[in-house]
This record gives sequence, structure tokens and C-alpha cells, in this order.
Amino acid sequence: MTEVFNGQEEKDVFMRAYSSMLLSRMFDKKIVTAQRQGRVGFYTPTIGQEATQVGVSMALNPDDLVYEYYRDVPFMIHRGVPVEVLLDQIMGNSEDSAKGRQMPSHYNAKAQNFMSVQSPVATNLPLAVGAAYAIKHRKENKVVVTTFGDGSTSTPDFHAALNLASVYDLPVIFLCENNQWAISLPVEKQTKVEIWKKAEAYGAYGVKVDGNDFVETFKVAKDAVDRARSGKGPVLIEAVSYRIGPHSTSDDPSKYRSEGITEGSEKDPIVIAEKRLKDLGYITDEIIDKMKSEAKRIVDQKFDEREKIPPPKPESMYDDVYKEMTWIIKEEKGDAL
Amino acid sequence: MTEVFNGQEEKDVFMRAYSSMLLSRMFDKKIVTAQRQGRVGFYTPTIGQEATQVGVSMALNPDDLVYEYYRDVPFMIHRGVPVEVLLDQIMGNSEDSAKGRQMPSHYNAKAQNFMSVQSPVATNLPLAVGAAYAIKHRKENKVVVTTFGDGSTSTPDFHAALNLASVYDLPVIFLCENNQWAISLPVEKQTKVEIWKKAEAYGAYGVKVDGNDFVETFKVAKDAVDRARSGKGPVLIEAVSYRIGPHSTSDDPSKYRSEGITEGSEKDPIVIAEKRLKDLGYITDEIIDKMKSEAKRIVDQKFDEREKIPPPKPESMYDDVYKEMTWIIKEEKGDAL
Amino acid sequence: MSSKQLNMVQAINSTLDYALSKNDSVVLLGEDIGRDGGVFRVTEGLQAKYGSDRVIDTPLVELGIVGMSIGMALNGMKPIPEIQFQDFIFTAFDQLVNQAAKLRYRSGGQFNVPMILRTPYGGGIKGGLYHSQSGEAYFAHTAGLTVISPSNPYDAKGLLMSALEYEDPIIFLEPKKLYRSTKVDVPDEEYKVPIGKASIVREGNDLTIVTYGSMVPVVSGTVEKNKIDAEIIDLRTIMPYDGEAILQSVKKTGRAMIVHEAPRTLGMGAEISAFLAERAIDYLMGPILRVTGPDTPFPYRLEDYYLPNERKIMKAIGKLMEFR
Amino acid sequence: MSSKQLNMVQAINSTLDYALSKNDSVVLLGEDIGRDGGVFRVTEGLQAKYGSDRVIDTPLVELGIVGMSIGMALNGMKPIPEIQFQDFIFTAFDQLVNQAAKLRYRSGGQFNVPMILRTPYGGGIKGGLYHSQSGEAYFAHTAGLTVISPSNPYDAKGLLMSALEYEDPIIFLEPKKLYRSTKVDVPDEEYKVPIGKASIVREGNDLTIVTYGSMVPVVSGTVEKNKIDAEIIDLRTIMPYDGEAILQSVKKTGRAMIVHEAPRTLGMGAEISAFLAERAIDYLMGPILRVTGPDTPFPYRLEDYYLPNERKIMKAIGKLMEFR
Ligand SMILES: Cc1ncc(C[n+]2csc(CCOP(=O)(O)OP(=O)(O)O)c2C)c(N)n1
Ligand SMILES: Cc1ncc(C[n+]2csc(CCOP(=O)(O)OP(=O)(O)O)c2C)c(N)n1
Ligand SMILES: [Mg+2]
Ligand SMILES: [Mg+2]
Repeated sequence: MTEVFNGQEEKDVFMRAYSSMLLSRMFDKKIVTAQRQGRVGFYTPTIGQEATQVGVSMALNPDDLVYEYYRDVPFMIHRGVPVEVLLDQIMGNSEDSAKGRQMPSHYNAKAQNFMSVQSPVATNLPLAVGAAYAIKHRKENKVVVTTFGDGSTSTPDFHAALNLASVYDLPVIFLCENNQWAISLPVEKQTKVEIWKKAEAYGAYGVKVDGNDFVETFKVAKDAVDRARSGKGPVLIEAVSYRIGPHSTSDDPSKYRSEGITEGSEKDPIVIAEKRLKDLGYITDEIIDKMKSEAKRIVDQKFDEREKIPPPKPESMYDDVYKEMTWIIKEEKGDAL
Repeated sequence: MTEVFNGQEEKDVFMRAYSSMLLSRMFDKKIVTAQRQGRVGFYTPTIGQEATQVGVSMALNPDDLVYEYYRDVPFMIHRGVPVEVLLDQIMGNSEDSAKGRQMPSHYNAKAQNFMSVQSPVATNLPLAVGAAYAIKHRKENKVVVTTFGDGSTSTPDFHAALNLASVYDLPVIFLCENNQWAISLPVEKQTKVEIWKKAEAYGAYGVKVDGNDFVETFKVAKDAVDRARSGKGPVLIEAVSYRIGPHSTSDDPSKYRSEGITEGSEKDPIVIAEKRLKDLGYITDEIIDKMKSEAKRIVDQKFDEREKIPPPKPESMYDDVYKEMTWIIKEEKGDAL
Repeated sequence: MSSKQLNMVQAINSTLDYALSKNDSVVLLGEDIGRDGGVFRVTEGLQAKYGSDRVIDTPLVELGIVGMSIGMALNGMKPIPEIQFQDFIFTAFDQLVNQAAKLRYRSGGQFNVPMILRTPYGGGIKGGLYHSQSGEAYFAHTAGLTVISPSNPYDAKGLLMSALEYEDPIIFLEPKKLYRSTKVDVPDEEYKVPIGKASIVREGNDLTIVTYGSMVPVVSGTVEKNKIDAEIIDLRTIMPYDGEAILQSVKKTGRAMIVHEAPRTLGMGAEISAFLAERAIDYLMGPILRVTGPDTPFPYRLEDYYLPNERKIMKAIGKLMEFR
Repeated sequence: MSSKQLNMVQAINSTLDYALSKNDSVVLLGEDIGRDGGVFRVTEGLQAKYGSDRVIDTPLVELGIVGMSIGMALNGMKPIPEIQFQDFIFTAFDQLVNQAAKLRYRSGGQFNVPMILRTPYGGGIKGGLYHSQSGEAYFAHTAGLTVISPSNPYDAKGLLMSALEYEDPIIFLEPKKLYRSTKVDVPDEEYKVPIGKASIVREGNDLTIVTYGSMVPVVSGTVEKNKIDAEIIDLRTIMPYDGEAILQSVKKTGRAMIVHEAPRTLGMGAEISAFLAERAIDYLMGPILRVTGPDTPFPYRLEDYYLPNERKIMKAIGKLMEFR
């Protein structure tokens, strides 16, 4: 299949990829349902982008850095971020590593080398460039991946980051997860040019891939990572998928689009993966069913478990603005409590 | 020479172009000298960019709009902005249309359809796009030209403006005056890619021209303007010249570069123009000398004349923040005087 | 005179509709404002009615939205850009501070920028750090900008009507928490609420509470419920704020406090307090107090602790009333 | 203990040199800071000494300079970006407000941004609208940022030394008017001026004048020349400002004024005044006055009328001294 793995190795790697995609999908469904039930405040579904993210994740080393965006649950799951960490963030409970401060879908996972997610889109990109500069400065053998949507290519930060990474030949993979929509704006109205081609304007290497197929994505990502790691400078990957769900749980796509790719249809990344794994003889319908119910069981169970965790203490709100609390904040804390 | 003009017409047009370039050059020398003498506070010389600007200006109608930058004296002179207007701005005297508020080289000339110049580079570009939107909305037969340097292509505003003008097919000519330096940074370190090629990233039309030759620049600009005027969308022109002088009167280029094109050398736009006009039989050395001393005389005389104009009245400082002075500013004015 | 019961979203929507219908130079532009009708539905139905050239869906670039609007405004149009959340305006901050705010001044009055930038702001919808900010002080500190924030549907329409004829750039801050919180009678006909004039929401004698936006109902509710004889001033226009109204009231009551969501340090409360400390010191019985959001980013889960509320307001009132 | 007579440019240059020599993680980056040595020559000679990988000439993109610096700071480096003029920082404002300032908070304390952003600010060099702005209030209103402005070469070195060990983002505002205005004795050895502590530039009993940056010599000169018994406080750190020092002084003198270049409305004077109106009202004999730049953009030719000067300060002192 790929020249990278031998037989058993490939099976293990692919099965792990599939398993991450499945877990992400079950996670997604669970949170969307929980949001409707009022158990979660908000969520940006990732359905449709599993293959893109897992494919790229497969090409990375554990110590490579990721400056991710709000839709990267499958990426995080595949790199070993425990589901609990994601749930605690979404719930904003007292075990959340960000102390319940961020809106749902604004994850972080330092242990797995994920940065903390901000809302203003693409503003993670210049940070990734700086991270890569640090890596190069210390002659470390790492690359930095940073992710963003198609809409985000119109931002100032996209332009700044692509140019700087190119000028300094930095090991950055710019992963554009082109799900073809930026909330209600289709990518054709975002820009007249295919996104991978924009790399040329900076002297970066640009490549397009079918982001619904984790194997294709993996192969392209592997090349890109090798390039970057060997000092050949940044790569812009345009991974084309489709945002199967709404932009967020607050969004109603029926206002602005008719249905495109649907769940379970032949372009669904999970369906494509299953077909591939079946063709390779790695999997059967029976195994699939078992894996699915196992994934669902895990998500349900963890959700119930994390839901019991209390919210953070009010006074924690005043911490971490600065390393040492200023007298001003101390007084405000005193006044309020 | 060009198919645009018949014989006498061409001579008139070319001679007028040359005359503008000459007047600009004399103006430049005068202000640089006056700055050294302490008679002017600051100035950004335009020497080397005369052909670029005059060539583009030749392709425009009087009612086309220009969102210019601080180095566009030749452009302004060729479109009929009186030297007095430029001098009053530079001196910041009480006849200055901007009431002495702006630093020298931040011109405006509403009568000739020039906007007022800001310092943050390239932030005029999105304004030009909005102007073009208004033109299209009213179905007017105008184009908008906006100018900026090579360094300015790295800015957020460049990216935003190029994309928006392309998405809405607007009649904007983006004139990049590539003088090969952004203060001390050579264009090769600004970006890895030739500037005209960046147009492709937006679906705009990009073209490069020898900006030292006013005829070449005119021809390319004429095409670009025709394109834009006929509704084919924006054009990015990269006009390559050389910043013969320092970045500004505060700058010392010997710190960071050895000499490139020098005044009077064969790539000097004035020298190129003279050669062309001689070859065409439009001009002789005698005429040149006469024109030069006439241009110098005009500039010297006007400078002395404008220098006598008093500064603006202190109380004028409080006007024009809003259409109607707020009570806050009124009080501050009262307090101070 | 006919009128309708409208919430703030409806009041703004109908005023935008009116503006578009009256004047071909009016255009709306922003992210998702067209087909989608805006993420808060404020522009719902307008693209269908006026076309995608006048209700313009833009690419994702705030600086472009603002920059283009300025260019339009300089050329005979009346652009009404929307920034989806005020939190995202900072990517366009240079265009606001260095272009919109300074164009009239730097051109000696030759050019001006009649643009109305609308944007939802403030907390109350569990938006966390990046969907809750109250940045009015950044704008109010910028000479050349006019900053407005309505606290109810009636004022929203009336202020927007005034804004349509205003010739300088306006930052029109819509307290998203109040978008659908109440309906009030809004006349169908044209009327204006003047820019620069506060409203006395409630007359009172014991103290003056200056507030605006989403805090107006919180302050009013607290005062009514606890039967405080407070005079409540709703600024409506944050910059230029109505100094005269504040001064008159404080001269009468002798006590002053300011309530807002934005962080305390250098929030509008600082300016109002300094204004009073400059010219009302002789009338003041006690300190000037501020009840505000703290100097921290805006937290998601603890939003209710972050925002000024009855308890915090009453605590400050209690402290003020000790002075006589 | 050896020392040298240095102006502020030299004091900063030698401190940056020290920082680069001590710690390989320190990098400088900005426009024209390398070959050219910076448009104010603050980084002169450093690229030649430490190489273009550590004293980095960047393309013309402030948001990239700041964004890259944040990324470096998150990864074990100590970046010292320079913004050529503070006026141009607004194109990077989102990176400052929404990234640098909020990273520690939003990550629950896991990530932090030890960056020192240096930038020349203020008037006095005939820079007009875009080379003269004093934007400290924008930064000081932003929770998470620390804002410093030295008023002399000694403090410049000492504050920068403290900044090198500080773990949160600092906006280091260099009053460009003072870059070369005086030389003072600056010790060769390491020393620190603490962040968050004001200095009492002059003790006095009749009134307290709070100021910072370029206004310190103007205030001092005025007070000396006119033999006013004023206590002068140089904030040095603008945020968090030294409330305790201000309060102590005002309790003693009973009169307070604030002097700064930035526009009055919502300038630092507003915050200091509000701070005092909250807790020193009982000690105050008269109003709290502000002598500041007006709420207009910064004019070129009339710069001298714009800036606070002896006449304006004396007028305010006169007014204050009427109260006893
Ligand atoms: C600077 C900025 N402007 C606006 C928004 C509001 N917003 C959130 S997501 C989004 C669309 C993003 O589209 P895309 O980049 O394609 O990513 P996707 O959500 O499709 O994965 C918008 C406009 C934002 N988060 N940041
Ligand atoms: C946003 C911004 N950053 C920095 C500056 C300071 N500055 C003024 S001109 C200049 C270089 C511009 O180079 P280029 O765009 O090539 O134009 P040129 O001056 O060469 O004509 C710089 C960095 C500025 N004016 N605006
Ligand atoms: Mg998308
Ligand atoms: Mg240049």
C-alpha cells in the first residue's frame, strides 16, 4: 500500500488510524447530542475531517509540535490525547487543564505537544512559525504543524506566516483543512484560486490531497514532513474534505446550503477507510460493529463520569493573568468575593 | 513608438511626461538640500521612481482615482498637482490643505483625485478596493490606482486588498513600485518570489515592467487600465526601478548597501527618457538644458515664495477631529489657550 | 402612530431595512450576513430583498471589511460593516485607529468617513475569552471615533437612525445579551435618539449610577428591587459621553458610581470618575466607586462571577451610602 | 564600581548586548534592526556581533514580528521584538491582545509568553500623526500585558534587566524624545530597577504630580524653575502602576495631578484619578487635575502646542493651589 510500512506494521498503523477516526466520530455524535440536551454549551463538530487529521497525524513524531484549531478532535485523539482531557475542556470543569476558562472546542494538550486553541482564526499560524524558528535555532529535529480552515486563508495571519516561514526556510507544515465552507461562505467565494496554489506566492511548496482518504493524506503528509524536516522549508497542504455537520451547534446550514456529502455516503472518510481496510483484509463488518459499539461505550461512559466533576472555584478566575497576581487583581478579587 | 498616439500627439504626450519627470527631479534635489539646510523637517526622495509613476499616470483619465503613497511626487506632478500644493504640505504651513498636520511627504490633492497619504504602509490598499466598489456600484467608468513599495507586499493589507479586489472583480490597479529596498531590507529578503507572480494567488492579473523606462511602463499600464476598465478585474503591476536616494532624509544607506544605480547613469529614468526622446527626434541637448534650468528656476522660486507663509494658528489644531467639535475638545481647547 | 413590539434584533433589522430602502448608497458588508442572515440573525432577509451587491458576504478578513468600508465611505457611500464578534475587531484595529479615525483630521477636513461599524459585544452568552469582550474603551480612547451602545430596542432604532445621518465613523456596539431579552414598543415611523445625549432611566436623589449597554437592566433591576433612591444614567453614547447630564445628577445626589462589564482598569468608569474628580469634588460626599468586570480575560464557566450583578452593586451602594 | 556616561540609546544598546551575550535564547527581531542598526540606532552593532540569526531583520509585517515572537517565547526563547514606531503596532494588535496577553490565562497557566516588545513612542521629533503616538492606555487596558516606560538611561537599563527575567509579555515603551537628550552615569555591572515600583523623583509637600516617560523632565524642570514644593512620582511601570506610592504621597500633600502626552480621555490620567477618587477622597483638598495631550490626532507643525509644557503645568498647579 505504502512503501513506508511492512505488512504487520501497516496493519497496526492503519487499524490504529481507523480506531481514532471511529472514536472521534462517536465523540462528535455524543457531544452534538449532549449539546441538544443542554448538557454541553457549544461545540464545533469535526465530522468529515477525520481522515485529514488522522492522516497528517500519522506522519508525525510524538515530539513534533501542533498549533491546532478548534476542529481538531480526531488529530488530538490520534496523538494520544485522552478523551477525558477533551471532555473536561468542553465541560469547563475543575479538572480542565484550562480551568474552565475557554469556550468548548478550545482545547489544549501540552503533554501531546498541542498548543492552546484561540478563537480568532489563523492567528495560531504566526506562533507556529516562531515555534519553528526556536526549533531551528536549537537544531532540533522537529517539525511544526499548524491547522486552519479554507476561510482562514483570507486572513492577515495566513499571509504573514506563509511569507515568514518561507523567508527563513522553517520546518512548518501549514495544513489547510478545506471543508469547503467558512460558516456560510463557500470556498469559491472566499477566493478565486485553489488554496494549495497560494504557496507559490511565497516560494513555499504547495500540494493538494483528498482529505477524505486517510491513506492519501498520510502519504502526502509524510512527504511534506520529510521535506520540512530535512530543511527544505515550509509546505502548504490543502486537504479537501467536506464539513458534513453544521459549523457549530449554533449554526443552521439549511439557511445557506443544500446537502453535500452526508454521513455514511461513499465519500464519508469513515466509509472510505472501512472500504480500504476491508480490501486489505484487515477488517470485517463484524469487527467494525464491535469497534463501533466499543467506541460508543467508551465515550458514553467517560462523558457520564466527567459530567460529575464540579465547576472550578470562583476565586480561580483571578489566577494566571500574570505569573504573580498584581495588587490590582488582588483587590478586585477581594472586592468581589 | 506606441500604437496609441499619432505623431504630434505622441510628441506632446512624451514631452509632457519628460517635463514632469524633470520637474520632479528638480523638486527632489531642492527639498533634499533644503532639509540639510534645516529649512524642511523631513522628506522621502523619489529619485529613481519618476518613470514608473509618470508612465502609469499617462495611462489614466483625470477622473480616475489614486490612493498613493509617500513617494509619489512625480505621479502627482504629472497629473497636474501644483508644486505649491506639495511645498505647502512639506512645510506644513497655513496654506497647506491638511493644515500642517501631517509630516512631510504625506500629501493629498483632492482636486486631482489623490487621496490623503497615511504612514502605515499599504493600508491605503483596502481603501482603494472600497473606492472601486463604489465606482462599480454606481457603474462609473473609472479605475482606481493604488501604489506601494516592494516591502509593503508583506503586509496584511496587501493580502486583504488583493483578495477582495479579485473576489469582487473590481477595477483596481495595484502598482508596486519595486525600488528593491524597504529601508535597509533588500527585496530578496522580503520575499522569495517575484512580486508580480503574487497576483496568481488571488486570481488577479500580474505583470512586470521596467519601471525605469516611462514608455514601457506606460504601455503596460495602458493595458492594465484597459483591462480593469472593461470589467476584467484587478491588475498587479510590478514596476522595477531602484531607490537611488536614501529611504528618507533621516536614513544613511551606507550602513547597509553599496551603490546600485546612480544618478545620471544609464539606468537613471531621466537618462533613459532623454535617450528615447532624442532617438525620436523630439529633443536636443540644448532643449534639455533649457528645460532643466527652467524646472530648477520654478522650484527655487516657488520654494522661496511658500517658505514665507506662516504656520497654522495654534487653535486650528482642535478642528476636524469630528465634523462638530465635541464638548471635550472644546474644553481642552479652552484649557490650553 | 403605529408601533410594534420588537426585540433589539428586530429593531435593528427593521432600521437597516429602512436604510437600504431609502438610499441606494447604503450597503451592508460582513461575514455571513447575507445568505445566512448573520450569526445573530440581525441581517436576516436583507440580502434576499436588496441583492448580494448591497448586502455583501465577505471573505474572512476583518481588516478588509473595515478598509473597504472606509474606501466606500470616502466615495459617496454609506457602508454599514458588521464585525461578527467585537473580539475579532483587533485584526482590523489599525484600519480603525490609523485610517477611519484620522482621515478627517489629516486631510484638513477634506475627507470624512461616514461609516457605521456594527458589532455585538459583551458577555452573557457563555462565549468565553473570545466571544464576550467589551472593548469600548479602546475605541473611546481613539480621537475621531464615536462610540454608541444602546440598552433597549427603542434606543437601538433611534440611535441607528441618527447614525445614518452622521458624517464620522461610528462604532455601534450591540450588547448581545440584550438582543432578544425583551420586547418594547418601537414606533414604525422614523425617529431619532440624539448622539451624545444620555438618558435618565430613573430619577433619584441618593446617588447617581452611570452605566450603559447590558448593565442598564441589571442596575435598574437592582435599584428597583432594593428600593434604592438612585438616579440611573444610561450613557447611550459612550464617546462623546454626556458630561453635562452626569455632572447635573451628581451635583444633586452627591454620590457617584459607574457600572460596566469591561475590565476596571482604564475602562469607561475611569474616565467618568476622573471627569467628576476634576469638577464635582466639592459636591461629593464620598468616594466615586466602580463596579466592573475584573482585569482578567473573560472566563467561560465562571461568567456569572465575572459580570457585575446585584450583589456587587448593592455592596458598592452600601459603601457609598455610609458617607453623608 | 565602574560606570559610564550613557544616553538612553546607549544604555538600552548595552543591555541588549549583555542579554545576547549571556543567553543564547535571547533573539532580537524587527524591521531594519540588523544591518542598519535600527532607525534610532538602538541595536547598532549587534547583528555584526551575534549574527543575523539572533539579530533578525524581518520583512515588513508587524503582526508577523509579534506572532513569531510569541511562538518563540512559548518555546524556550526570549524574544525581544522591536516595532519601529509604536504607531505601527496596531497592525499587530490582535496578536498582542488576543494571543500574547491571554495565553497564560487561557491555558490555565500552562503556557506563558516571556517576550519584551520594545518600541519608541511619543512626540518631540516632529513626526506628525504617525510617528508620535502615545498608545500606553491601549496596552494598559489589556489584562495580561505589563507596560513599562523609562524616563532616563539608568532606569532604562535597570528596567530592561528586570524585564529579561520576567515571564510575561512586556510592552517596553521608549520615549523617543529622551533617546539622546541626556547622559547619566550608568553602572557597568548588572542591576535591576524593579517592575511595578514607581520612583519619587523629588519629594515635596504641596502637591503630588504623577507622570512618566518623556514628561518626567518637563515636570521636573517646571517644578524646579518655579520653586514649587511638589512631590513628583515617575511611574516607570505604567501597568501595574504603583498605587501605593501614589496614595502615600497624596495622603501627605492633599493635592494631585497627572501629566502625560497621550490624549486625555481614557489616558493613564483617568485611571490614576479614578484610583484616587476611590480611596483618597478624604485627603484631597481640591480636584484631581490632568495635564495631557488633547483628544486629537498628533499634529506635525503644531507639536509644541500639543504637548504638555511649563505653561500648561503651571496653570494647573495654580488652580490646584487655590484649594487649601
Ligand atoms: C478573525 C476571526 N473572524 C471571525 C471569526 C468567526 N468565525 C469563526 S469560525 C469562522 C469560519 C472559519 O472557516 P474556516 O477557516 O473555513 O474553518 P472551518 O470552521 O470551516 O473549519 C468564522 C468566520 C473568527 N473566529 N475569527
Ligand atoms: C506598517 C508600517 N510598518 C513600518 C513602517 C516604517 N517604514 C516606513 S517606510 C518602510 C519601508 C517601506 O518599503 P517599501 O514598501 O519598499 O517602500 P519604499 O519606501 O521603498 O518606497 C518602513 C519599514 C511603516 N511606515 N508602516
Ligand atoms: Mg472551512
Ligand atoms: Mg521599496
